[in-house]
Order: sequence, then structure tokens, then C-alpha cells
Amino acid sequence: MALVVGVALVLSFPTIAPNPYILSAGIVVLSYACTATAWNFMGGFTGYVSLGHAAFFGLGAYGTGLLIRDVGLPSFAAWLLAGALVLLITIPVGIAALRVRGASFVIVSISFVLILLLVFQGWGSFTGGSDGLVVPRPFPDMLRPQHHETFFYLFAALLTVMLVVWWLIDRSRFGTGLKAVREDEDKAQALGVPTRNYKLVAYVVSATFTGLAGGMYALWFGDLDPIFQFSIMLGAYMVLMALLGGVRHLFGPLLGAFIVGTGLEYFKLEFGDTQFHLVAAALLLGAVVLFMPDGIIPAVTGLVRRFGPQESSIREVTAAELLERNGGTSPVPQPGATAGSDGSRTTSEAAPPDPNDEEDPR
Amino acid sequence: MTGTLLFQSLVLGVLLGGLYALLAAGLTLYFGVMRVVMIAHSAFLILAAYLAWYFHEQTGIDPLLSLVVTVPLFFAVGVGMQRLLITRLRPVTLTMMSVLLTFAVALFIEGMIGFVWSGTQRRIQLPYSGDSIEFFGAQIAVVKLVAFGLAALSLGLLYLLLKHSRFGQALRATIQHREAAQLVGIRTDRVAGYGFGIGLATAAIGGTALSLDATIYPSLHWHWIGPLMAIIVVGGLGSIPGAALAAMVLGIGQSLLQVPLGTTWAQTIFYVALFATLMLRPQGFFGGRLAQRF
Amino acid sequence: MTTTAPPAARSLETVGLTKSFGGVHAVRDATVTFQPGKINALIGPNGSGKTTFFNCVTGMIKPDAGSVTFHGEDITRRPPHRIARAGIGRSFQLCRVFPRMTVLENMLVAVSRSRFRELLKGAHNPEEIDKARALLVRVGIDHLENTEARNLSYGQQKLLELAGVLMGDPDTIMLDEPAGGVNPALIGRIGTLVQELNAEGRTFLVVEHNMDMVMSLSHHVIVFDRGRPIAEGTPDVVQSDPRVLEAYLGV
Amino acid sequence: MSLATAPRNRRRRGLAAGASLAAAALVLTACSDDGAGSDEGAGEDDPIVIGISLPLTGDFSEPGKGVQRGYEAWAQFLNEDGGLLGRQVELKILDDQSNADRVVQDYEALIAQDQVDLVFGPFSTRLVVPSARVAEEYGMLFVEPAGAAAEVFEQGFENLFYAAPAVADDHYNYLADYILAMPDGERPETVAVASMDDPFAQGTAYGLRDKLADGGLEIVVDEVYPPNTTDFAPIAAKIDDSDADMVIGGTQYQDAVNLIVSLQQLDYQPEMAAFSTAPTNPEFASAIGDKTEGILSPTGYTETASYPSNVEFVERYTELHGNPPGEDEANAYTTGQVVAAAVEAVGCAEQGECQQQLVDWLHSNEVDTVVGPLSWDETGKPQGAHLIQQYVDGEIQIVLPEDAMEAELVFPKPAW
Repeated sequence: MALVVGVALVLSFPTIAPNPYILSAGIVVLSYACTATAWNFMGGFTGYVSLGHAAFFGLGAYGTGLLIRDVGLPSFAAWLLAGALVLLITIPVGIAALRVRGASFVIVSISFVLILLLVFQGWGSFTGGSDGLVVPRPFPDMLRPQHHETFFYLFAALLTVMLVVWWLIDRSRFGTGLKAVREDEDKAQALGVPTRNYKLVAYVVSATFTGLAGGMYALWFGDLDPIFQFSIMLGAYMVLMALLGGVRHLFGPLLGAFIVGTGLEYFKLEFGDTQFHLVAAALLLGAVVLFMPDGIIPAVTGLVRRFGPQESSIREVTAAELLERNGGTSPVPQPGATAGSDGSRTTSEAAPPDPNDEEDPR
Repeated sequence: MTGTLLFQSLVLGVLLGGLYALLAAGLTLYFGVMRVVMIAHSAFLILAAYLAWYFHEQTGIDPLLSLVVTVPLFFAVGVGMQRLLITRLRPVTLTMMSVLLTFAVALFIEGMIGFVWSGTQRRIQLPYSGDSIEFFGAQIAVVKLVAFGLAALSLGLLYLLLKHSRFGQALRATIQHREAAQLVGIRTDRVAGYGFGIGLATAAIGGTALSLDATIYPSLHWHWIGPLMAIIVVGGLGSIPGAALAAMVLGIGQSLLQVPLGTTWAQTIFYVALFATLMLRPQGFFGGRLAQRF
Repeated sequence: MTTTAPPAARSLETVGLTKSFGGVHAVRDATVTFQPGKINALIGPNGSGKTTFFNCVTGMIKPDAGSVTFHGEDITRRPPHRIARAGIGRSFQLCRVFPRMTVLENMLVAVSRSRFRELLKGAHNPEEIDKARALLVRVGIDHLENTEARNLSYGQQKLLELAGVLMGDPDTIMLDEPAGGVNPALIGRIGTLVQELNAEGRTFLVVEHNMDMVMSLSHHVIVFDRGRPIAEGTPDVVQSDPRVLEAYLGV
Repeated sequence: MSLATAPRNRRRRGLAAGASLAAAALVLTACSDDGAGSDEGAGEDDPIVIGISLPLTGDFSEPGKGVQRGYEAWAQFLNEDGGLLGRQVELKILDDQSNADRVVQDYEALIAQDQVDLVFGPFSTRLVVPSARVAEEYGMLFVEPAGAAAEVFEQGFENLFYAAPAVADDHYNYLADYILAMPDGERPETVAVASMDDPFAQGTAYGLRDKLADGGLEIVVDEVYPPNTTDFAPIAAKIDDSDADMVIGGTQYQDAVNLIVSLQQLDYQPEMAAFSTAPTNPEFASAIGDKTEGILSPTGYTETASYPSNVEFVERYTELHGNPPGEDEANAYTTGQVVAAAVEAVGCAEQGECQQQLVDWLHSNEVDTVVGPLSWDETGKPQGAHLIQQYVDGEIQIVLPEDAMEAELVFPKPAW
């Protein structure tokens, strides 16, 4: 029921949005949500942190643009084919990245962005180089507001597909194996999980979805420039958003994208002409890593637990208010109910409930 | 292409390789002692360069003298960073989370440099900036020679420290087998802290050397971290001699490739070497056994 | 699924196994034959290379030289998951479970190793879940199945680890210090479990410091010192071997 | 499903996510409503609001701030003189952080949300193209001070005008003519080119390179380096090794300094050296240790130009800032002049029909500005060429064309 309300809210956003600018900001947040959710296929399930997912975003975007420009494919065929190309490219990259655990994965993921930046800048005759690449509009006849609205729904649809796939993997055998890799890779391997292949599959799925998000962005935005597409910052934002929301939760990256997206907007307005947005992102990332590695969702549910049913979290208030605002078709959720029903925290009588424990007992 | 140009490029490659070697030694040292890929290494490099520039700007004294301040300062910051930040992370997720943490540090430094000194490109103008000496037909800029000398001297000192001091032994033991080192009574935590300090000190020296002959700007560190990371993988993660050798080889390679390929494509040598190493010999080409497990 | 263990136990042996770390020989030239269908114990002073040996056998570390043979098949340098599928299960020193997964999810990891085609079928099938629950009942922590493993006591985690290994139906089980850090009552319970499982035909290989447990439980004891076996035999024989005393007391 | 996470949970999170998105709309509306005080169909007394996005931070922040000074000076002087159509003008400047995503968002916000009456262009070709598209799709007139590269004019924009005398490719036209007119034995025969990988910088250098190559000169080195290059020794080595008679640098600022210092380190002495942009910067001479003798550079603006509006501009600007305006400031000021001329002529300044009338007017008229009279072809390309300056006796002076000459062009150039 609540999910239905959530979906309804997202779908009605283009009508609520007072002007095309707000709508385009909504698209940016949705595209962030797509990339963060796509990132989470690797980061959330296996615990492998890729700082270089911007590479796949850029490849998807450029792939789409080049297939339209040079091959003359229809926009959305180019988009799908670009996704398939990203998939193929990711396989050898993933094999190299996963040859050695941890450190080499990080190094390869960052290096891959840097090398693609060089290639896309240097190979001007093919990629347009520093002149950039203009991607033709899929709907040339649409006015700008209409164009935004269409892409808002397209992004929402892409996000939905990703969320459904994530949910399916989460409850599958494959998902169990991946989570075991995240928790203790040696142990998983000793139990017979072919960890390398599992990681590779997760990496490829993650990269492909990131590529599709990039391609969609290219179709919407229209102008590609290597410096902006293959940017380390873009990859860093994906990590920040997913981690902030909570990588082990289906909607964690979405929540993170919403917070980071609006936060960036806020910092731009408040501290526009300084480098403070970098400092703010750095501090936020540092704080999340040090104090809240599980993200907001567990932290908030933990708080709710600690302060008992009479207290309610910010999230609950917002949800309640919004429900009211939208006609109050469903009963306002009782704050206590959330606390009691959070499965990730459910403990039986045998184990001491210690909701805010961040350490392993061993 | 003439022989002179080839020789000139070779000399430039050696000079560049020296700087890469010093910086890569620092980067591989963090990894050795803590299994941390220190993304902020090159951000500290740029910070040191800015401090040297600012020192020169304010006092007019030769920027090399700023080393007296920056080296101890960076050493202390390194020890502090290891003690206060890195050790707070859970050992299970240390490698991944430390990457994010040091990435955040890098962003923070970049943002603060931009905030304090703005995004304008800076360059130190010295009386001997344009001077050069001739060396078998090649022209070597004095500033480059000074930078190389500084790097070579520091690497030499680092080598002596590691090979011939008790601390060096403890450090090498920690890198090779932490648990075993603990068993023979080495306080690996303290050693790791000092290892971090030394790593950052190399960034201080490298940054000062860099500031003599290059433009600096806040986001320049991204330009350095990629090649440095590739070098330490090619050299074998955690292996200091490996890193120094790989740095020399790749530095010279880059310089020579620049002649036929141009600046942009020559830079790709680092990444090509990185991918080739991981495919063919993941433990690195110049020794280093750590890589297999981490 | 792996082959269900035929009661006719399979043999595990190593020939000349060697592994060194930066000049230090952790295991050197270790040639060991384990008795199939029995409880084998591996003992030795700290740092004598038992755990490294363990890791070489299970593929977690690639040995520098030598070979590991399981049931006549050379499994040296195979990746750990293939060794596990061949029928060797193991526990870890200091006990390792998947802390942020529930007890039931922990159990299901061992069966998530099936073919890729099956993976896409999605969720775990009811038989697997029934099997997991049965094993949890057997080790006595079935009431905790929805608890995250990190919230278990240390002893409960040890039991969970053992149960998790059993999910894969291994016919040879290697336990690294099963009694370490566990209270006496639980040591007794683990010992009983090992004996029961052995009676079903599974071979055990136990690294242990608790001499009472070793002597009461095992059929065959191998003593390691400085990376190689120095003595072996029944508990009584080994206990009276002067070399063993020397190794332990450093005489 | 017997695994731990209960379905009930999931739904609740779905709600939370949905709620956040709706909240996003509200927050964004709230954040952005307070800034703009302009209503549509403003009254006679309301100020004319002009929306601008500039790179005030990031890679292009230095020239971005120059452009900002130019715009602000224009608005201030105009308001002191009684405003536009009798109304005051008000600038609304946003920072795009030198980022293309941002620049588009900015113009979208300015036009769609803040309902500004007019927009001015941002800085740098990379940012001009995406932002011009937004303006085009909202039907806004788009006069810009900085998108000089050829590709800007190949996008089919109908509302775009470049407010400077010439596009990048034509900057060196006078110098090219001069060299090609030299007698065969005297003129340089070999040319080395090094350019930053940037549409503008390459435009200037390649414009000259191609004209010289067509005229029979030999291009012996042709290098491109990425914008983040800091080590120019290898490129300098190549140029030195070629021993070219002439060196052309497609440069911005710092790269020119680095390249020249590297060339000096190698003691390379060409007969002619031309670099774009950097030599007109006031700090240029000291940055290369005052070894500037004979360096050539094109400029679209000179503070000594005698156009009436320029004399006034330089005087008032110098009074305000204590130093004369540079090229970035002048280009921004020119942009203001061009738009103001159209607004005064058409008699309106608001979104809607008015914008098309402004565009039409500019296509068919010439505007007098601080860089001289400007007119445009149908793509918005201005029809002129840049002046050529040279460091003569330690001062930068105009040497070409002859009718604007302040000093004789020195050839071959003295050693640096």
C-alpha cells in the first residue's frame, strides 16, 4: 500500500512540479538514483567499492551518441546496443580488476576512468575529443517542458527495472553468495562459492545498468564532453549516495541520491562561488565512512528503537505529513510499528538486543 | 626524430622517473604497512607544492627551504592520520573503507586549497627558472636537476633507513608478515604509524620538487594519482624497490613515447602497463608477493 | 549439489608440501597421510605451521612446492571453492561466520554454489531450507534462525560455523581449533558432534591446542614442528614420544 | 519467503522513498523561490532582470571572474545613466562551477523558474554550446562573450550572437597575410605548432597554421596537449629539435607560460613566436621572467582603441577598479552593449514574442561597441579579424593591421 503511494508520488511529480526547472532537477535526482542503484549491484552486494563507475556512465553515454551519429541507429536502439557494448567491455576489465582482491580493484576502477578520459580526449576524430559530442534528440518535435516530462518517466522506468532486479537478486541464491563475499570472502570460498565468477557477474550487471543510465542521460542532456562524463567526482557521488542511504537496503541509494542531489543544489545556492561543495562532499563522505558505514536507514531505525515507540524519527514525520497532504488515503503509520517490524534488526530472546552495535562481536 | 631528441627525451625521462620513484615509494609504503591505497597521497603532494609556492611568495626565499617546515609537519600529519583515522576502521573492510576515507581527505584538501588560494594556476618564478646546463648535447633545466637531485637524495636516505636501521628492519618485517612481526615483539601499530609518516614526508619532498618547475592548481592531484597507482601495481604492491624500478621504467617510457605519440597518448602507458600486469603477473613485475592476497 | 559422501571414506594426503613467506619457511617438505574415516588431530607449538598447512590444503594459499592429493586426485593449487566442492569442508581459526547475515542465510551460503543456470531460478528451494533447519536443530541453535550472526555468542557462532560447513555435505572436515575460546560445556558438545559425524563416515582433521580434547577424541595424531611433521601415531604413542616433548618444551 | 527481511518493511521504505521525492519538489521550490523578485509582465518601474551563469569556480574561474567584472561594470554604468528603456537593470549571476551539467541547470532555472527578462552567455566554448541550446529551446536571445570556436556556429542556433570582432579561426588573419606577403627568401619556412586540446585554443592556432600551410610553409611539429598538462619539457624538446623558424602556441594562459619557459630552458630561438591569449594578460611578462621580447599575440580588444564608447568605458572602468579593463571584461561589456542596442531599438525586454524581435533586429543591423562596429552572419558569427600585438621594447603594442599600428612589427624577433 505504502509502496503504491510512493510510486504514485513519483509518477505525479511532473504535474506537481511548478516549472520545467524543478522538473529537470527532479530528472537529475532520478538519474543520480539510477547510477547509485546501479553502483549498488556491486558495492552493496559484494562490498567492493568502485570509485570508477563514471567510466561506464561515460561509455554508455558516448556509446549511445556515437551509435546514433555514426551508425545512424534509432535513438533507443542505440541506447540498448550501447548497454550491450558496456556489458562486453566490462568483462575483460572485470577480470583484470578482480585478479587481485581489494586494492587492485580500487586501482583498476579509478584507472579505467582516467584512461577513458585520455582516450576520449585524444581520439578526437572518433569521439569528438574536447569539442564534445552532440547527441541528437530522440523527440525533436517536443518542446522543452514536454521533453523533460517524457524523460522523467523514462528515468523512473529505468530505475524501477533496476530496483526490481536488485530485489530479485537480493532474495536469490546468487544474492546469498554475493552477500557472503561481502561478509567474508575467504569463508565463502571455503564453503564452495565460486567467488570470482560471482563478483564478475555482479560487476557486469552493475556496469551495464550504469551504462544504460549514462545512455539515457545522453539522450536527455544532448551534450557530452569527456571531462564531464569521465569524471572521478561523478563516480565518487555514486559511492557517497549509496553509502549514505545504506548499501544493504533496496531504497538506500535512492534515498542517498535524493539527499545528495538536493544537498548539492543547496550548496550551490549558499556557497556558490567557493570550493565549499568539495569540502562538504569530503566531510560528508568521511563522516559516513567513519561513523555511519551502514548508512541512514539502519542508523535511523536504530535510533527509533533506542528511543522507544513514543519517539518518532524524522523520516516518519515526513511520511506522515506527506500522506496527510496528499489526501490521507492511508492511515498514518504508527512510529512504533516500524521499530518492531524492522527485519534487519529483529532479534530473538536469546541474543541481547543491541541495536546500535557497529562492531562484530568477535 | 634525431638522436639528440631521443637523448634529450631519455634524460627528461630519467628526471621524471626520479620524481615518480620517490612518490611511488611513499604510496607503496602505506600499502605495505597498512594495506591502504592512499588516494590522498597526491593531494598532499599538491598541498606541499602550494605551501612551497606560498612560502616563496611571502618571503621571497628559495622554496626549497620550506622543506624544513613541511617535512616534519607532513610526517606528524601522517602519523596522526594513521592513528586517528585509519585505525578507526574495521579491519574486515579496511581496504575498501580506507580508500573512501583517503578519497575524502583528498577532496577536502583540494577544496580547501581552492578555498584559500583560489583555483588560479600558480607557478614559482625563480631567477634560475629558465637556466639550463648542457649535458652531452642535451639541455637540462637547472630546476629539473634540482628536483631530481632532491628525489634521488630522499630515495637514497629512505633506502639506508630501511636497510640499515632497526626501525627499517621492523618496518620491512611488518610489511612482509604483520602477524609474524608481532610475534617477534615488533610493535606493528607504531611502526605502521611511522610508515605513514614517512610516506607523507615523501609527498612533502616530492611536492616541493614539483613546485620548482611546474604549474600547480587544486585539482592537479588527479593527474598524479593514476600513474602512481599504476606504478605500485606494476612494481608489486608493497615493494619499495619494485615501485622505484617501475617508476623509472615507466617514466622513461612515457618520455620516449611522447616523441612519436604526443602527450595525451603517452600517458596511457601507465594504464596499459597496469592492465598488462594484472593480466599476466598480478603480483607485479618487480617482486612483491603481497599482491596475491590483498 | 556435491556428491553425497559415500561412507567409504576418501583419503587425503600431501607430499613434500612447502610454503615460505619472505624467507621464513612456514611449511617445509610436509608429507602427511591422513587416515580416512577417522578423526585425525594435528598438534604442535605455536608457529609450527599448522594453520599454513591447513590453508595450503584447502587452497587458500598456493604452496611453493609439493602436492595435495584427495582420493587419488591432485587438487594442488585448485581454487578453494573447487576444493570445497570436491568434498573438503573447513572451519577457521577464531571462527568466521557472515556477521551481517541471519543464521539461516549463513546456512544457505554453502548451497548457493550451484550452477549459474540454477541461480537465475531465484530463491532457495524449500528442501534446502528444511535441510538447513534440520542442521540447526542438530547443533541446537534453530531458535536463532532469524538473528543476524553477529548477535550470536561466540559459542553459538562456532556451532553455526560447523553447521554451515555441514550444509555442503563434505566427507572430509577440517576444523581449526574448534575448542579455542569456548567454555567446557560447549567443548563437550562439539566433541560429541564430531564423534557422531565421524560415526556417519566423515573424516575429520582437527587442529587443536586443547590436549584433553585431542587425546580423548582423536584416533590418529600428527605432531608438527617448524613446518613439518615430526611424529605421528595413536594418542598414547604420541604422548610418550620424546621428540614431541622436545618440540613443546623446547628442550 | 522465510528469509529474514519481512515484506512489511519493504513497503515502508517504498513509502519513505516516495515521500522524499515529493519533498524534493517542495524543497527545490522553496530554495529557489526566494531569489528572483521578478513577476511576469512586470510593470514599468520593475528592473529588467538579466540571467547569467558564469564559471566562478573550477577550471575556467579566472576568465569567468573577468567576464563577471565586465558584466557588472556594464550594468552599473548603464544604471548610472538611467537604465534601459527607463528601467534599471539587475543581474542575476549563478556559478556553474565550470561544469556543463550545471550551466544547463542554471539557464533552465533562470529562464523557467526565475523568469528573467534577458540572458547573457557564459564563458568558454565548452559551456556555450549546451547553454545556447537551452536558450534556443526557450526562444531566448543569446548573446555570448566567449564561444569563439567554429563548432559553436555549426550547431544551427538561430538566436546566438558572438559579441567579439572575430571567431577563433580568424584571430591571426592579419599576421597570416603579413607573413605570406613577405619575400620568399626572408619569410619563415618551417613552423612548429603546439596547442592545448581545447576548441578555442586550437581554433586560433589552426586558423593560422592552415593559412600558412596553404601558403607553402612547412609544418614540422604539430603537437596537442591536454588542458591539465604541467610538464612541457618534452614538447619543447620536440620543437627545439625541429629548429623551426616560427612557433605557434594555441594557448590559454598558464600553458603558454610553461611552454615558453621550457623553450627558453632549451635556448630555442625562433624568428617568430605567436601565442594566443596569454601575452595580453598583465601578469604575463613577470611570469616568464620578463623575457618577452618579440612575442606576438592576437587581441580582440585594446584599451587604447578610439571608438567613442571605448574611451568612455576605459575611463569609467579605470576609475572604478584602478586598472584598465582586459579582454574578458571588454567582451562582457560588448555583450551588454549589443543586447542594449537591440532592446532600445525594438523597445521591449521580456520573455516571449519580444525575444524573436530582438534576434531579428540583430541579424539585420550593425552595433557600435567598445571593440568597434559588429555585425553577424546568419549563424551568429561576427565578421571581422583580431588585431595583432607584439612585445616591442618591453611593451605590448599593436603592430597589425597598419591602420591601427602603434609600432613596427619586429622580424626576426630578438632572442628571449
